[in-house]
Amino acid sequence: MSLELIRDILVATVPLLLIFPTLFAFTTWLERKALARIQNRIGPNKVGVPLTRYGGRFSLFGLGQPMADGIKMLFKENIVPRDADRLFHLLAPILALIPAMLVLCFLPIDFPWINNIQDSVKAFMLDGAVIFFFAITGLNTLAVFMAGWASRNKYSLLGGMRAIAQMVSYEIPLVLSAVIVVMMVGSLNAAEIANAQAGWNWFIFTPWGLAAFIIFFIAALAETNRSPFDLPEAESEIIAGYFTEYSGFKFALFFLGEYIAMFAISGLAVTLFLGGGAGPGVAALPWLSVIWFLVKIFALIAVMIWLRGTLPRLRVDQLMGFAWKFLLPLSILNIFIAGSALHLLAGGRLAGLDEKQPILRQLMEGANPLVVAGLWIGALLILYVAANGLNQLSRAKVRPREYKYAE
Amino acid sequence: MSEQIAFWILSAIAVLGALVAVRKRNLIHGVFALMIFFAALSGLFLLLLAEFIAAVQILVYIGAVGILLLFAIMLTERVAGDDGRRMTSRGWFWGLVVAAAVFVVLLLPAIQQWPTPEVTQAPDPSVEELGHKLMNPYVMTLEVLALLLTAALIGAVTAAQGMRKPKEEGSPE
Amino acid sequence: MSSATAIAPNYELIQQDGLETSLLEVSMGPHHPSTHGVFRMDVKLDGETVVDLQPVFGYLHRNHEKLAENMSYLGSMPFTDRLDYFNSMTNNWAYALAAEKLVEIEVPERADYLRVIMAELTRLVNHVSLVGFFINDLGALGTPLLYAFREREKILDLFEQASGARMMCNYFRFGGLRNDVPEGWLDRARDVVDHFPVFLDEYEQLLCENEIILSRTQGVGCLSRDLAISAGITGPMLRASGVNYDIRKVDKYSIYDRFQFRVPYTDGNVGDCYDRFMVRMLEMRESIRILKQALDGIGDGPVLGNAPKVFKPKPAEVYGRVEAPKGELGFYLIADGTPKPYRYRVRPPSLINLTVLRDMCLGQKVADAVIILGSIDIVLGEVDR
Amino acid sequence: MSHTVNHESILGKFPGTNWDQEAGALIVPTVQAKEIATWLRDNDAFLLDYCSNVTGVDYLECEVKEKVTKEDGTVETVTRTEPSRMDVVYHLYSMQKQTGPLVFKQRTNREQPEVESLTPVWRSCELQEREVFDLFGVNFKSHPDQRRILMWDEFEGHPMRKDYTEPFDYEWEPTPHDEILEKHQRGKVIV
Repeated sequence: MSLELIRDILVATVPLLLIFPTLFAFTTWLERKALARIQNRIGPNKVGVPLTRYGGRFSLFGLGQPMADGIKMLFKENIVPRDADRLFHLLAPILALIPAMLVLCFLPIDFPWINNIQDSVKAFMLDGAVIFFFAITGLNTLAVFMAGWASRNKYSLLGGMRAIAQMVSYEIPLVLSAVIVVMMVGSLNAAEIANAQAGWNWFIFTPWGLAAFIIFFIAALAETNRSPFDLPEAESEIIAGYFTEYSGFKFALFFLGEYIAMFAISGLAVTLFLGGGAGPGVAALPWLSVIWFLVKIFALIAVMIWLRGTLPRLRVDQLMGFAWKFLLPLSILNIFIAGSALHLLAGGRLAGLDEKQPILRQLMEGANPLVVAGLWIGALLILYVAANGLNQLSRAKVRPREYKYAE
Repeated sequence: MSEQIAFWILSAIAVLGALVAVRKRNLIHGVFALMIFFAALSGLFLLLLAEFIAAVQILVYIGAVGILLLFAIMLTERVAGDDGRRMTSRGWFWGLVVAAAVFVVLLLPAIQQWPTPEVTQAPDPSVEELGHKLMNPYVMTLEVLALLLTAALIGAVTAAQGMRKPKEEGSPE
Repeated sequence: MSSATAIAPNYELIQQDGLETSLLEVSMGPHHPSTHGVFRMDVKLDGETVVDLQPVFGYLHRNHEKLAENMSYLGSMPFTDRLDYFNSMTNNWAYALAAEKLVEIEVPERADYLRVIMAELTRLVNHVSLVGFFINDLGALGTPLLYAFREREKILDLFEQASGARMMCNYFRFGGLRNDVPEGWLDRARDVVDHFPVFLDEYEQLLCENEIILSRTQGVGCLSRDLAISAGITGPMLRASGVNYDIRKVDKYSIYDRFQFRVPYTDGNVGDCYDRFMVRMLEMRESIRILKQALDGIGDGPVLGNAPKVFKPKPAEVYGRVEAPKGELGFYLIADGTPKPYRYRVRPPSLINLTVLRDMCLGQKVADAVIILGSIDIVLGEVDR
Repeated sequence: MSHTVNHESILGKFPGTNWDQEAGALIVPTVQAKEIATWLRDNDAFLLDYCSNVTGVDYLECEVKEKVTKEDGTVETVTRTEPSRMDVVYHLYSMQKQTGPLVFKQRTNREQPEVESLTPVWRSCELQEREVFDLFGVNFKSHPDQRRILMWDEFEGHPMRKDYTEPFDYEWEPTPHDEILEKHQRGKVIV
């Protein structure tokens, strides 16, 4: 193994290991602050710059809170239940973190230093990068189950079982909505997918892409156990689910893993639908693409936080019903729509396309605006009707309410 | 050289994982050891530049088969078996014979070509090549397989629905 | 009728043919985040489905009744605050009402008005925080609860100004109130009451049509009309099951016959968690109506009648009850001619409303059991006494 | 106030019942209690479908001084002994007719108190009768689930009885330490 390879591997991975945990700390602060504002509170506002206690405190809106939390977590007692499976209890948080960290490598973020290393080290240049992404994200399920089982706590076990059922179910709409993008680009390569959306050719600006993005985002919420799909850790029902028996740094690791998974899945959504690092000014200043990528990730995470502050939780059977009876048929229908639209746009030109170029862009360049408008209206109409119908079908029958008043 | 080192490490992990999976009486531990074995196998595929197969190995064997096993174990009465029982069972002799026979059969092609193995052109395992192969010569096979799996899925759903008793509505009387 | 009164049968395991799954016994409580205190439910689960549920009481039992039997009549007034610690005003009132029946004491008109104002403010406090807790049980991470608590604080401020305490008010006396409200209190109260509907509009707009709340609460925890009557369910829970029974209307105690207000109730078809939630929302509007009328109609005068200094009733038995926010709160007093009650009994609405918990939860999911408990509205100080 | 229930017709139909004027309560013999309760619930004249409150009352044996007016007009104080008894009191209302209450008492001795459970008639009695059993020690025949409710299962005695005395330390549990055990028996240590 050459020294160069080792250097390149380090250059590719170490910044990821530094940047994202830092962002995680910032995100916890952001989440607490945003939730507090949603709930008429102030949120963390005491901890700021250390050692400035005397002679005027710089609290900086409580930005020092994540650091204080981290230190607190480090020094807390590590409690393992007596009957717990000690090995698995220890391994679970680690296993939760590893896949989350691993999939960060598949995000095509153009860090300035990434151009100087050889291609074989860039994970997002793999031909099957998107498949790898889903494969490794799926491992998160195992960590959750491991934690739930190893704790020997009935609430944890319930949480673990819920987590498996939920993640397995929501992976399917997640993958199926990603398939649309793969169809439109003709590649599984993350970098190629991002490049195909350069400028304003984001896939969210196509009707089927928009629908797929919405499905993807909902499924991503469920994959990362965010509200309203936070059943595995439903506080009001099963205490904290698989977290129940975790304390101290193991808990912090779980927490870290969960947020990194949020970054990863948001990053994938950005890659697939939101144009990767594309944005105004990227052509002139290439390093702006990194900023744009992170800004888009944070926009998605802000939506997640917003949802968490506003929505109640679903019930477990409704959750499964939603995945299988609503999202799955809708995403399959969406694939059909995307396929027929591509065929329609191609009009027999499909064989003559350049295989090395993104399919959609080639088709769109010569497309009639009227046809495009028709596709928009048609696709959204079909999807809307289908969603409505599915909603009517899966909705529980309830009797109408009537409230009377007695004088 | 580096491939060699990686190969040996991954092989060691795979063999160890397989051994632990067989040995452990605790079913959950066994399943997780099996998953380690699968993961190492996936690494070996990567080493052979078969990245698609490596991804599918993780996706299918760990993500699906492993989870399925866990589900099955969760449904059984005793999740954790006792670890203390001895490793060998009564049929150990015949088991050994069968294992040896399988090993020999697997080695047979290599033995036949000994000592000058025939070097053939390895197929290109890239995703693109696989896609083309699946869409052109093997499209019929793929469709039939897909149909079969769909039928199996629908069958499973029907079977599961048939098991459920009609729900009792209203007040318990 | 007979079927409704029968104890819920031992729910047979929902067994699937050939596939036996073992039951999971979970002891939910007494330190569970959503059992609203130290309450415990022994739940047997088949997967996520509740197949058996036994409520377990007594973690907060301090034998309030025995304590009261060993002290003077007025001495147990502060203890009634601690029954349902959300609604100390109505607890006081129920006790004062029973004691005033023992010895005929006239309550001055101003005191009666203030009592009504306090009781209806209490109802607002209880319902608004219950709705908040209920949505919290649904998993909404406290946002509705904190909105509700913002409004509750304003009313608690009023209580503090009137009685000196925010929750344990101890404000009522036999024959009136301990003291008059301070100057300007009525204006502040009117201000709070005038602004409350604005908040209610917002709250209703946000919650009542929310898709997830609808799907989580509708058809969950249905309670039939017959069972509700037979099981002695009272308060909003009874009216959600379609019975028009409000003690303010039936008994017309105090001066409730002077006010124009309506009692919301359902048609009794469903009686689920959503109905219980909605009935409370509608009841708050009616409370505001009463409050507005009371604040307009209140006159000057004393607030404490000619209550005897030593409260020593002749031997008698009385049962006095009021419509507390949680249901019928009754006090059964037996006097034997001494300054201590011979028998002092509290009829706790929370405990009796729990009678049907098991019937409502069987066959539901474990998440439903939590919200059914939340929709019953219990306070453990009252359940265990 | 709601309308009170006319009790005359009950006394006419069931000769075993008495009307206690002072307490304003219907005293019902234990054997007939269930029958009368069912009748009160289902009879159209009463429809007492709602049993609000169930409780016990413990009366110790006591001496009652009564003023008796003799034939010649003089008033004399007579002391008589009231026997001990145990009452189980039910407050009945009608939700349909909005009437009530009718106070309904089952009277029994306090040594072996046993009354008929009315849970099969009104479901609301279930928890309250359990409470009476727990705190007063009244045995309810045919109660479906008669267990202690507020006190823990191992608790001895019935704390709401008038003659109940607190044990030295009722939360005491034997510990394996002989020394402490011994001291405790001598009343030195509250464990």
